[in-house]
Amino acid sequence: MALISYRKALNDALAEEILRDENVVVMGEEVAEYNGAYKVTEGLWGRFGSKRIVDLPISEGGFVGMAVGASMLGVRPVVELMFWSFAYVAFDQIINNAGCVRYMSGGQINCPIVIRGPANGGTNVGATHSHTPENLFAAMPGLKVVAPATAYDAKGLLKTAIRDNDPVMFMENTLLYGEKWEVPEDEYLIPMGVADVKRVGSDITLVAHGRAVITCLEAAQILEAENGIHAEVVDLRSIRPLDEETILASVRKTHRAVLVEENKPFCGVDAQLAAMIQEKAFDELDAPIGRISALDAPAIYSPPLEKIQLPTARRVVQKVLATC
Amino acid sequence: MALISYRKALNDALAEEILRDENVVVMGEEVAEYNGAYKVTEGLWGRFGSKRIVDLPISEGGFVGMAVGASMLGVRPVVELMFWSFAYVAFDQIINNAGCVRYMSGGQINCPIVIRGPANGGTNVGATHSHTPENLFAAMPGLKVVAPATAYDAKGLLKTAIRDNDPVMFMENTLLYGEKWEVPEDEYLIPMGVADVKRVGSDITLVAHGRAVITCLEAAQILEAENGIHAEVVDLRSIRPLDEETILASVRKTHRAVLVEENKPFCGVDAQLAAMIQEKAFDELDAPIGRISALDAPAIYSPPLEKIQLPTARRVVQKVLATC
Amino acid sequence: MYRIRRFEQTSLKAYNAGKMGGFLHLYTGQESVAVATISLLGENDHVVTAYRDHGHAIAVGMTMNECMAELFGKATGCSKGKGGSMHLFAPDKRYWGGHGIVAGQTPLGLGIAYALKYKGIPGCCLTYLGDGAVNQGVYHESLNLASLLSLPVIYIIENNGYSMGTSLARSSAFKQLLAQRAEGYNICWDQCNGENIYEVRAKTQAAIVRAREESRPTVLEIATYRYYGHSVADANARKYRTPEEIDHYKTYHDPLLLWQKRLIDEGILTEEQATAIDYEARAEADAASRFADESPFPEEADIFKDIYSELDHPAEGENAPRGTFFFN
Amino acid sequence: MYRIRRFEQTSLKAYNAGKMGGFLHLYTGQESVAVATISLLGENDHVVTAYRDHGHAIAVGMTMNECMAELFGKATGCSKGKGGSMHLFAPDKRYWGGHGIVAGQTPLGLGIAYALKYKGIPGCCLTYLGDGAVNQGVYHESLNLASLLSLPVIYIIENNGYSMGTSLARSSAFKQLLAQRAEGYNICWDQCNGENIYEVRAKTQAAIVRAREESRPTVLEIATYRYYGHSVADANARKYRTPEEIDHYKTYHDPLLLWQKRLIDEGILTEEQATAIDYEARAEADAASRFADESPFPEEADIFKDIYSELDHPAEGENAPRGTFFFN
Ligand SMILES: Cc1ncc(C[n+]2csc(CCOP(=O)(O)OP(=O)(O)O)c2C)c(N)n1
Ligand SMILES: Cc1ncc(C[n+]2csc(CCOP(=O)(O)OP(=O)(O)O)c2C)c(N)n1
Ligand SMILES: [Mg+2]
Ligand SMILES: [Mg+2]
Repeated sequence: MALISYRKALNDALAEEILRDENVVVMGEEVAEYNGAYKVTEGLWGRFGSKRIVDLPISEGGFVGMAVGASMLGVRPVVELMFWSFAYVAFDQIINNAGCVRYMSGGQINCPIVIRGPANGGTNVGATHSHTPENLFAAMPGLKVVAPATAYDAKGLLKTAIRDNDPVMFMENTLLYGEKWEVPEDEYLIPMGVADVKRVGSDITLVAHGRAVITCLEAAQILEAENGIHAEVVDLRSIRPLDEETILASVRKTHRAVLVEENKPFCGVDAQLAAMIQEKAFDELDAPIGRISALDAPAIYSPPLEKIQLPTARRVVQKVLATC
Repeated sequence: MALISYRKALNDALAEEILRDENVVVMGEEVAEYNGAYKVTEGLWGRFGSKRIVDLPISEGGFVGMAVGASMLGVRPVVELMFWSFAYVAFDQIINNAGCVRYMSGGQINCPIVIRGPANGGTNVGATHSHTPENLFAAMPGLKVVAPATAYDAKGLLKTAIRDNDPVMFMENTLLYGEKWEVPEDEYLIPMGVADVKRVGSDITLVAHGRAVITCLEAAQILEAENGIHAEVVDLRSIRPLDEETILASVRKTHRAVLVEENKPFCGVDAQLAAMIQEKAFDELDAPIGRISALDAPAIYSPPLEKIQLPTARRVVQKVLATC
Repeated sequence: MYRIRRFEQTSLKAYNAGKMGGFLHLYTGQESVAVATISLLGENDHVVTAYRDHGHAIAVGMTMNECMAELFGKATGCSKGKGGSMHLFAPDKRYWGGHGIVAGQTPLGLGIAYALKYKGIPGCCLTYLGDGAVNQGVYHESLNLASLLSLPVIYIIENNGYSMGTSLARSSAFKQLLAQRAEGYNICWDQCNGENIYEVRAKTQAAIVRAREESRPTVLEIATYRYYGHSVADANARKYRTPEEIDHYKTYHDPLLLWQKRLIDEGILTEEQATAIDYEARAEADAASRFADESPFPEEADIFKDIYSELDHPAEGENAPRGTFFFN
Repeated sequence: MYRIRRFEQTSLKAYNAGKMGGFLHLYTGQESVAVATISLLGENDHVVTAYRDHGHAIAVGMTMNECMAELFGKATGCSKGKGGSMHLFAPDKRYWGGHGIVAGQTPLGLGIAYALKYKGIPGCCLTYLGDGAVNQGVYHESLNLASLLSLPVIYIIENNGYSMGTSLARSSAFKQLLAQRAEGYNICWDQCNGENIYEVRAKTQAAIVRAREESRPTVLEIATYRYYGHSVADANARKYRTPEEIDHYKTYHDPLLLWQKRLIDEGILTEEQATAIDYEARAEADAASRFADESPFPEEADIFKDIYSELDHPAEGENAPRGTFFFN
């Protein structure tokens, strides 16, 4: 299998779906002529032209709403947000229009829109540009939320998201764009709502999504090498729908869990997971479920400090040691 | 003590703070000449005039941002949102400007703004108008979130919020506006970050905020009368800052907890509480922490159905019985 | 127009009898706007509006039964009782709602126009908003996008002089007209009075032609008036305006009576026919009220339906049709 | 202007040497706008801008040291290393940032103007935004509010022809000028070319007088040009515009050289003085770079400071002063 970057995997997924379905249209700021702020859409405008790859002005509320409206008629817009942080100026359109129109119409209206872009800290761009809002959107019934950790998952999940009939919030990570993974040549899809055990282990369950999965894999290696602890790493891949069963199966095996996310802790995704696990696997737990999140402050700019603010493999290791 | 409605308590708090501090200004849609969509500001315009009570057009993003800007210089705006649901068009201004400016300026800038209004379902106004976003804002370090359950708390907390130097999201409930409680004549303040044990009990801890506290008190009565179970009811009052100690002290006594909120469950406030309790009082728990939230769908319009969608005392009772 | 008026009068009665909850934003006094504009639409034209949506719903051809049942929160309502008064939908009639957030529908109308252009369909989307809604940012973003992308959207500002209790002058800064802001985006705009149905139709038709033939947007401001309060709950209806003002409109500017008189004067309609139309509308509304009353509420399990497409259609496999779309 | 230019050249060098992270949006080419407008401000006038904020920061009187240290993420930075390049602040100099979200600062400027009017202070707030920012809804909401409430805010559109890689024509629909949209809100507007400092000052002064004396807003569009890419990371700088276009500007329209020449022509400045100013600016920038380099990073514990006022001042009781406010 070829080694493909996360960025290229996304790019391939877009190209394949554009070719497959004439209703798929990619839109956003700088996605066409400029080839994308982070080059995820590189080459697509040259290949598919201005009908399928559309540059838009800095009006996220307006164009997300426009895409929602177009999707109601069956166009399948894939809207790039240059940063997920900018979703906040489009928040009402996402929550109330994309998220509620199916329900409020009694199921008469579909809204097959994908909103995608990077949602991460760690690039020293300050608090306004470093939001990780997976918990905010996953809190809304009607929306789906996906956060792939590898190129393989990114491609398979993006293709599924584009074919899905409901609004999917697709959260990428600029720190992963350049990383490479094995990706098959042949077409494949990855369903939403199916977590992936990225590493099998017996002593403790680490649950994560997005780049935190990579941090967990690193921590697992350290734990194995330094402490002889065999950690299992469960990658959620999609946050809503959530694959509770895979998480619970792992916890039933290891009886311990540490949850890791790059978001802030308060009402984060891992708060939900901890609540769920303790409710559904209470008697299986031999220790409190631990959590490692970003340190609970707005994202700091200072580069060395921001590194510390985000979860590190060392912090995960320490938490595991305290839990085991 | 006089019996005062929740609405009147808020109104009194506003009037007292307007008199006390010349920098306090109340603003929002229909707050002045119309006396407020829900009459919380009734009479204030007549009493204090157009400088202190300001009507604004339907531009929540613009005027919340304006209030944030004014607050940076030391004006203390109390901004009414007709519904907290409308915060979504002002989301960026709240999160990035109110929530981050102190941090990003290294503590140089204060933002003493209060944003208040009703945040509740149960009034048959459909999904777009029934959002309960306490979890979304409490997720943001830099913001504070308050949700009083009684007239007494509403008054004391609103006065504190207005005097606070940080942005406070103050969430009321239209279903409580007309309800009455005893409120002292003399001035009093209630600090944020101090939960209130609204009912003492020994068998189980019920934790709630806002109107769910009333539901819990009702459930506690039923439990006592029908099942001989003595439930303790802890009212958070403020969600951020959160009084973890009072919750934990209660759980250490009862060894069981059911968390109740009117918000949707996924990444709700009670997800955070459950995660926190199991982590900090793991060995104290004799049963999984139970949760009762709104049924996880957009708010349904149909009046009898919406009643079922929100937590009812009966549902709380059943959960307690399953937990005890 | 009689159908809209009688539908709303009946719904108001039902509201006061406790048959429904929440809000009820009556369109009474503004009927001519929806009727005159929507009467021009063809099979490729679409409609989207705000929460004051009963008039448009009836005008696009929705039945009183499905609308009234929705107001009652019944399973037989157009949205199965899930949307309520502010959120009526009939995509089969190219009616895309009914939206509760002020101006939230303005980019949706743009998107519908986008879809039409994308598919090469020569249609348009009439997108209604109030005089208070023009101050929401998303409307301005939509204007820029509409002009920049050259989309066949027609924004119709129903200027009834008030947003809740706030008069036009207290909510908007402008020179002569709200529609004039369109100039800043290089969009054609016009204005007319809702009580002159011929004029409304002529100016709407010009916008429709511009949309269909040139794929260019228009902003059309239509002066109108609402008789009731902002919503039914709005006891203040007569506080921010005088009873005289309301009576003056009812007496001299009622669009229904003016149009009836005009048609009779022109010999197109007889008094008897008018009475018959009114009578039928009343009967239809009464029947709808009974229908709604007798219909069942949704079941508790229905709360969890209509959230996600795939959960509603669990049988459909990977290659199954992806729900129903307008284009299919 | 030399100080701004040299500051940025030095910061670019430091960026390329890996001394800072994230973005670096250089103002080079636009210096005359900040300098000409801010030079008119008095002690009651305020400034707020977007992420391209170094020029305004230096113009209001911030030291190169505190700015450079902020770019380096050091504890000695104006924001203690917490804000970074896009988020410089100096409230003591009435400089309220430095804001990363496009147009997010536009209602803040309005609010500052609101506060001035509320306190009866005859000042104004210069609020800068880019040509791409005019398409954000919150700016339009701000225009309406500014006019309706009659606030002394001055919006300065720094039209450098591009928003990232998108030219003006591809981002905005308008007739002649972006500022013209102000008309729809009954706001005075004007335009000028940034390279003519006398003109910029005259038109800004008119707006300032309007603000201070009539408490009315203004929108002023100033034509300008940026030499570098949108941000330093922007390798595409020369893709969406030709090298000739950039060279043409640098050669014929450089605001610094034009102003220097004009002052020399007018006999106000000598060549030697100009050289000395430049030399001093370079030396100051170099020193700032060294200062920043030698300064310590914040401590880990600092991450948790500056979030909440009360946590930063735990000793203060109920009756303690409530932090420092501008009015106190
Ligand atoms: C974003 C938002 N803010 C406030 C409201 C509350 N609200 C509903 S309708 C309305 C007045 C709108 O007036 P206008 O646009 O003139 O329409 P009209 O009611 O006259 O038809 C207000 C303030 C809302 N629904 N959404
Ligand atoms: C809401 C939002 N959307 C997008 C961005 C990304 N972004 C930053 S600057 C910029 C271009 C702005 O151009 P303009 O307003 O002309 O200012 P200039 O960079 O030319 O100074 C974009 C798209 C952002 N910061 N905020
Ligand atoms: Mg109106
Ligand atoms: Mg620009």
